Amino acid sequence: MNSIHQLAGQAREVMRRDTTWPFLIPRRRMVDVSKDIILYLEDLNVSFDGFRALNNLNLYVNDGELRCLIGANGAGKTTLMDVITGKTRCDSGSAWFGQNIDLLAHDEAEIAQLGIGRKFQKPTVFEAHTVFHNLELSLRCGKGVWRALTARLSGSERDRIDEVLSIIGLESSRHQLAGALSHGQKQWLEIGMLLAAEPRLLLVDEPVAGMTAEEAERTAELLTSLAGKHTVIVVEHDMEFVRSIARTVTVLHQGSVLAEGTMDQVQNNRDVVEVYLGEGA
Amino acid sequence: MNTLSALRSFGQWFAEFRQPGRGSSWLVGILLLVTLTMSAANLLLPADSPLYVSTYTITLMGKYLCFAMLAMAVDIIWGYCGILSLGHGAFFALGGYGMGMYLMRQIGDRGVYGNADLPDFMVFLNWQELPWFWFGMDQFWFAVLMALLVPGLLAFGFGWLAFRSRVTGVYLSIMTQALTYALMLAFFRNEMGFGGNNGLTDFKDILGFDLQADGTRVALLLATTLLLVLAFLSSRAIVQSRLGRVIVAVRDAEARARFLGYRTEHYKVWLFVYSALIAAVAGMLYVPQVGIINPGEFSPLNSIEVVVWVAVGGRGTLYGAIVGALLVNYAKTRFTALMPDAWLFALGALFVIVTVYLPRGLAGIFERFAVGMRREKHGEKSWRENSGQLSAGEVSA
Amino acid sequence: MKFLLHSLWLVAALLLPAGSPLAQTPPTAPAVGELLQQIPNASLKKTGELVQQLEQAGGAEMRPLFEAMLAGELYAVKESDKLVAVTKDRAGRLVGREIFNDRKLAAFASRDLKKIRVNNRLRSQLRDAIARIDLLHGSEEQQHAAVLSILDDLSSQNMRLLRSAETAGASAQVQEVIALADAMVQLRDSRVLEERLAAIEIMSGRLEAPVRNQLQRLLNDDGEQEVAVKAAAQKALDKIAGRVEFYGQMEQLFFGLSLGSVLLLAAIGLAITFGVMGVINMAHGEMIMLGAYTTYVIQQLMPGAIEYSLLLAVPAAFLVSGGVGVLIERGVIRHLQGRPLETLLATFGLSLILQQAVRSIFSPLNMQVVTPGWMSGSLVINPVFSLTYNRLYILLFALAVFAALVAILKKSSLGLNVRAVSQNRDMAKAMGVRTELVDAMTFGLGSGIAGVAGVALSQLTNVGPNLGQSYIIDSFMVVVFGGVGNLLGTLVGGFSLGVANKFLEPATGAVLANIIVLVCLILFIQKRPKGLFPQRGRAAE
Amino acid sequence: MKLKKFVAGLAFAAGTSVISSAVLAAETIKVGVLHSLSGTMAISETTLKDTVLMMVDEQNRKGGLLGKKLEAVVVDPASDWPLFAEKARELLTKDKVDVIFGCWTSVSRKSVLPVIEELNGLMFYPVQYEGEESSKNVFYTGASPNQQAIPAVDYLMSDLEVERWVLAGTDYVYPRTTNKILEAYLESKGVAKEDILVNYTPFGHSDWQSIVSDIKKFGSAGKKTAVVSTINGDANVPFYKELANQGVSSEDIPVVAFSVGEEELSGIDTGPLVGHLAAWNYFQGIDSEANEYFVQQWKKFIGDEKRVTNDPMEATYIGFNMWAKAVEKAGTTNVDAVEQAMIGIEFPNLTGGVAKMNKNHHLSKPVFIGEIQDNGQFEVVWATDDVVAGDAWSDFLPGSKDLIADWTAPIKCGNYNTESKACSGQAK
Repeated sequence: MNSIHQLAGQAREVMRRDTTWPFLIPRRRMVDVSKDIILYLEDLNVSFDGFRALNNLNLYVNDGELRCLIGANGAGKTTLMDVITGKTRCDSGSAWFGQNIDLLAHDEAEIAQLGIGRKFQKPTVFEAHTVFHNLELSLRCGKGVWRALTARLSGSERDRIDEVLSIIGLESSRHQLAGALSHGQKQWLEIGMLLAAEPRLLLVDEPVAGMTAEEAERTAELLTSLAGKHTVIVVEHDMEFVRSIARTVTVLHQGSVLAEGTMDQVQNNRDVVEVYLGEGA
Repeated sequence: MNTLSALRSFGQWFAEFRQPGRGSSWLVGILLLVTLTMSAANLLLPADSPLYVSTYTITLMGKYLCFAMLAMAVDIIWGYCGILSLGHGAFFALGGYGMGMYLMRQIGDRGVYGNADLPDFMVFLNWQELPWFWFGMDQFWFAVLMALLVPGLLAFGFGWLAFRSRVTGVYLSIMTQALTYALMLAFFRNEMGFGGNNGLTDFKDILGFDLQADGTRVALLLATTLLLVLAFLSSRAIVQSRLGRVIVAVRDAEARARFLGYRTEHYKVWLFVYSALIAAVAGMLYVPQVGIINPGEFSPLNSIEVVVWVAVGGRGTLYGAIVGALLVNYAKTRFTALMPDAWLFALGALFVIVTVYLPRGLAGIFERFAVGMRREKHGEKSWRENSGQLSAGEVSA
Repeated sequence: MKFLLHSLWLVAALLLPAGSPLAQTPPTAPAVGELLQQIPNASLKKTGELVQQLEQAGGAEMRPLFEAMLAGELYAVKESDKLVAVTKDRAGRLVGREIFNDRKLAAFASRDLKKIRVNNRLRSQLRDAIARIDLLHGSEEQQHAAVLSILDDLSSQNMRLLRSAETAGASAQVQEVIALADAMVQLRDSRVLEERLAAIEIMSGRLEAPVRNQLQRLLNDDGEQEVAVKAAAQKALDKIAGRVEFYGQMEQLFFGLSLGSVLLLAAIGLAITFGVMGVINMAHGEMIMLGAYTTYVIQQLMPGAIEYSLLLAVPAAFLVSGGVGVLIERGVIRHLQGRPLETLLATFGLSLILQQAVRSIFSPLNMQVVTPGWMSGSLVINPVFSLTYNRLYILLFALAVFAALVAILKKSSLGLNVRAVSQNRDMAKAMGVRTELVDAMTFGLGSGIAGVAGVALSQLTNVGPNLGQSYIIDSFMVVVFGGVGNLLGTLVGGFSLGVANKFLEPATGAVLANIIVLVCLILFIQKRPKGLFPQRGRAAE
Repeated sequence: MKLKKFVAGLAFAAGTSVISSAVLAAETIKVGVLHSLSGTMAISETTLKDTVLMMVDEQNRKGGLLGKKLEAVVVDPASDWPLFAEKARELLTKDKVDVIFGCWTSVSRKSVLPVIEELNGLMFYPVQYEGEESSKNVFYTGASPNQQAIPAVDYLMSDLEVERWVLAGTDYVYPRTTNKILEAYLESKGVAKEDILVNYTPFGHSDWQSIVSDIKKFGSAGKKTAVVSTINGDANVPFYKELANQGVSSEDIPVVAFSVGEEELSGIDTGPLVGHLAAWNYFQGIDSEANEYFVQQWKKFIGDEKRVTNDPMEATYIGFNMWAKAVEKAGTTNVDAVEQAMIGIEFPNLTGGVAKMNKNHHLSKPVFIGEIQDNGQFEVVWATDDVVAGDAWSDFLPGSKDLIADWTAPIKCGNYNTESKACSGQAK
């Protein structure tokens, strides 16, 4: 009798209306940033044909931070981004997104869906599509084949696109082909595409390359305004630009972190002066 | 000057034709109208009437339309997704073999040896029993299922392996070519049980209708047209949906799409399978109309020719592939009759000229005219906007 | 005429060593002349009998006659029924010579001559007769070959021949085979157990086919009661089988390497145009074809010097194919920079044009390319293992071409420029490299090497318009398998595909082996998209 | 401007097509020629097209047929098998030809067959083939296996005392069937199974090393060995080259081929081939007045002193002349009438003797075995005493041994079963 009761109790438990069955809970876990750190990179090593692109690299990024990465060519900036976004497998080390997500266990598409967006060094947009469609494709929504086939644009999505368009200042060219945009506009569009995806973490590779001073200024404004709501990591060569946006700067050298701190601290750091700013200082 | 003005008015008509949605429906209309008229003219008019359309023309048209469908299949993956398959003939031929096996079984005991259990070529080579893969092929539904399933699975398996390990571009093209070449060698083998070099032939009837009757031929032509139209409409629906936009995005910037969270390999695999299925349907329709299927259909040369039809018509436009296939094949029929030796020169030159000078094919030429027309009509707009609209057309049907 | 023969016979009789079995047959001198007279009008069967009688009557002196007959050079002058040996000279005239003394005769018109018909049966009869003559009078090599051919037929008459050859002082090599023949006779005829076992001992491990056949027959023979003999024979046969097996593997390896060398030759040009320049040259096969046709043309131009034609054809083919390659690059490929898939289509079109052009110029029929003497025949290592010269030379040739190419790319300034352009075109241009010239030269080099491959292939297969097509897919597979942009990969790829194919073939048959290799390749590429030896690093991404 | 020309060209092409089909001279008898002029089979088939054209010329010079001129309609099926069916339909429905001479490969014939039967056309097929077929609408003037393969094997067995057999062929239906028939035939002659080696290779096979080595091993077992080759066209050159290089001479292991004729030899360095054999119903080298005239006529027609004649050409020649005779006998070109008139028609062979069309639509012809000479010609070493009647159905295949073809009155069937006394299958 007892067991029957037990069984009935279990059945009732299963049928309870206020709980969701475990297998129905969406697989996609939200990133846990309870410790206020969104990115943990520890002891990363990557080598290509004997060349060590990353060498025991350790880096922690706070949630909502705007971090600048600087370093000479070959210091490992792009490789670092490749590792975070799953493009390159590292030889050893660990990379965690928040407390709970092991980035090394996911591929590019999954990592993107987890909320890490990346802007390439060379602006990459879908040139055969209009600006509007570029943003539509970037929206945070189901990315499966079937979903794409049946997808219809909802009102709120349309609003979101309009919002992003106004942020990046491309409202007037919404129906223009992305391929016909100027270089700077493409950079913005790409940033806009990242925004449309509402990522937690934004990786921005050389956002102002090839921009006029005016455009660069607008970009700086844009990136600063993003920080807080999103975490932003910027890789940039342009020191003026870095100075204008940076709160914390990390200097990479030969695949590992050389120095970290505010722009001033970094610029006065002896190691940095020696290896990186050597000639300039 | 006369031709030029004629061309202009054609361009004007074409400008309207080109508008997404409406223009494509024109194509559907023309296709249906032409085939219906031809069918009626074949069945209803007496043979000596000047408007009579001969059965020869009917089967010829049927064949062209099958090729058009195949070209469309290639265009979907090449024009829209940038996957250049040099092995689509394989899917076409597999579909054809599926139908061929059904037709072969339909012969029953009317073969030359009067053997109800085995097709003639097996009796002939002393086979004792039907190989396992022939079982069930006497049922139409099963044969059709197989004719879709086998190429579909092959495409899925191949695509899954290739796209997952990111084999792209040229490598993929060479792999597809090797695939169809391997299949060709395999089907040439008599041990395979598909009739070797002779393939499958001497079909009698389909679903109980005599294949040699005019009525059946017309029905087959109509079925081909209908399925082509269906395939066209569904393909158009796909390329105009968000799925279509993702596909084009994959073509132009695959890495970007992947970093936006799209599993690009899934998109490629499913599109590849879809395209293979259309090719298989084309093959299934082709076999009863031409009356033979043999391993020659697997030859890499055939698959490359299909790519040329698409290139000539204009890739990235569904109607372009269809028009290209029809035009090139008509030219082939004419040319090989007039001067057989010159055909290969002409075909070769066509390849070179189209790839070097007309990267967007005939569709590109017509569109240039169409834009000119529109500009005359609506006054000058900025160049950028015009070209913007023009290329936008590239991704719609 | 008669007088001449008489005197000939006299000389012959004097020269013949005493005690030879031929000399023992009564010298019916006039018979030879009569027999010769009968030849022009004899039926094939009758000719056979005549040859037999001639051998008996004329002995060693009949060798030139038999040779001429065997080579199909024996004619009769219609008017006089006189026998002459006739060959064609370089100008195609029929030049006659006396059979027995090689004296040149005037040129004949073909209507004045009647060919002495020879068929296979007669040919083998003639060969046997020549072998018998050679056994006594031939060079050491001829003797050796003659003894070997006698192993097939150990009649008492033939054994007597061997015996006399032995006494006439044969070399050690020939002695050895004679000893073998003795052993075989012992085994067959002797009733003494020890003798027979000793005979088997001698036969054990010998690779000559008659030895194996005799032992096999012995084992199958139910009349053979001696268990010890059977056991010994079985052991000997096993030993032979082991050796045959070993050489069989060696042979297969050679076949594989040879096929590999053909693949390497076909692919190596592609490794440059595809691997270094990234151009998908579908007309590559036609470059090979052009090379083969160049060989044909060269041979037509110098009919008298076929032996040297190939040496001349190699540079000529390089120039022709290379020239066409440069034209293609300047005319078409240049316009398709950075569009690899388009180069594929355009060059495919070019391949159709080239094929049809060859068809129009040379006719669709296959062309006749002659194999020079030094390329025919084979290097016999033992009775079950020989290497054909043409394959051997082509194998060496392929390696030589490969080495030359590596040297060019590594050492010459062209090679430096090529590597510079392939790594970073813009930078190379900025450094003052004339990239356009380099492109043209690279493509020309790749095509030229394909042409050189064509010269080699003309020795193996048909020279026809479809020659190139049959190699294009294989070439691409080799390059992709080896790893694009890596010459060593092409080398390894070519040879491993060749060997794999040949080792599969006995089990599966040629077609299935081909299919299996193809499918494995397709799967391999999925696993390692960059081939065996990938170019690594970020630049390759 | 370019475009304008292009469009004009298209229009022209379309226009001429209409005209060409509209130009119809009413009072001619039309002879359709269905041979590939491009593609892989063009090598062989172009010759036959020219032969038909020559025959048409000749007939017209003699005054045509039934008082009408003959007109040849040539189409190009481009070695593309489905295209054969399409072009056959074009010939019969658009051009309305009275007879078709055409096809070379079995697959092309199989492709055309349903069309010819549906439209009740008449076709002459001039190439040796595997048999196992007899259609009311087709006359087979090439050899069937019992007119080529079996006599050749008989010759090897009796004259050369061959005991071990290699049956090597290209993997398609003709070699497969021929070898099946030969295997059954050899076994009926008491040849053991282990003395027969069967081998198939793909079309255009070029690497013969292993196979020749196998043949060599097979032939070293102490018994006289011969190769019966049904290797097709292109693959022959590398095959013979490999044989010669591995030291296999025609005296050791003769090769008798059924697909190597004068035309194929013209592309080969025949030096190493001397002594190998071929079996045909005709050789260019055979001495006869008719043959001499034919060879001269051909060389003149084609304008090339070096061109050779071959067996399928003779088959075309006989087929054409028989058809002409039958038309005159029937007094019409009506297919049914001509078909009946054809049976029993006789016509002299180029090699002497008289060929006769039998009830099964196959010919009675003599068989020759020739040895290859160094000039690319054949020397006849053996010939049948009399003509051999072609069998439509082989007596050595279990499926067809009870079948006969008889297109005369009571039976009128291509596959009559003598056991069940019925016409199986497609009987109408």
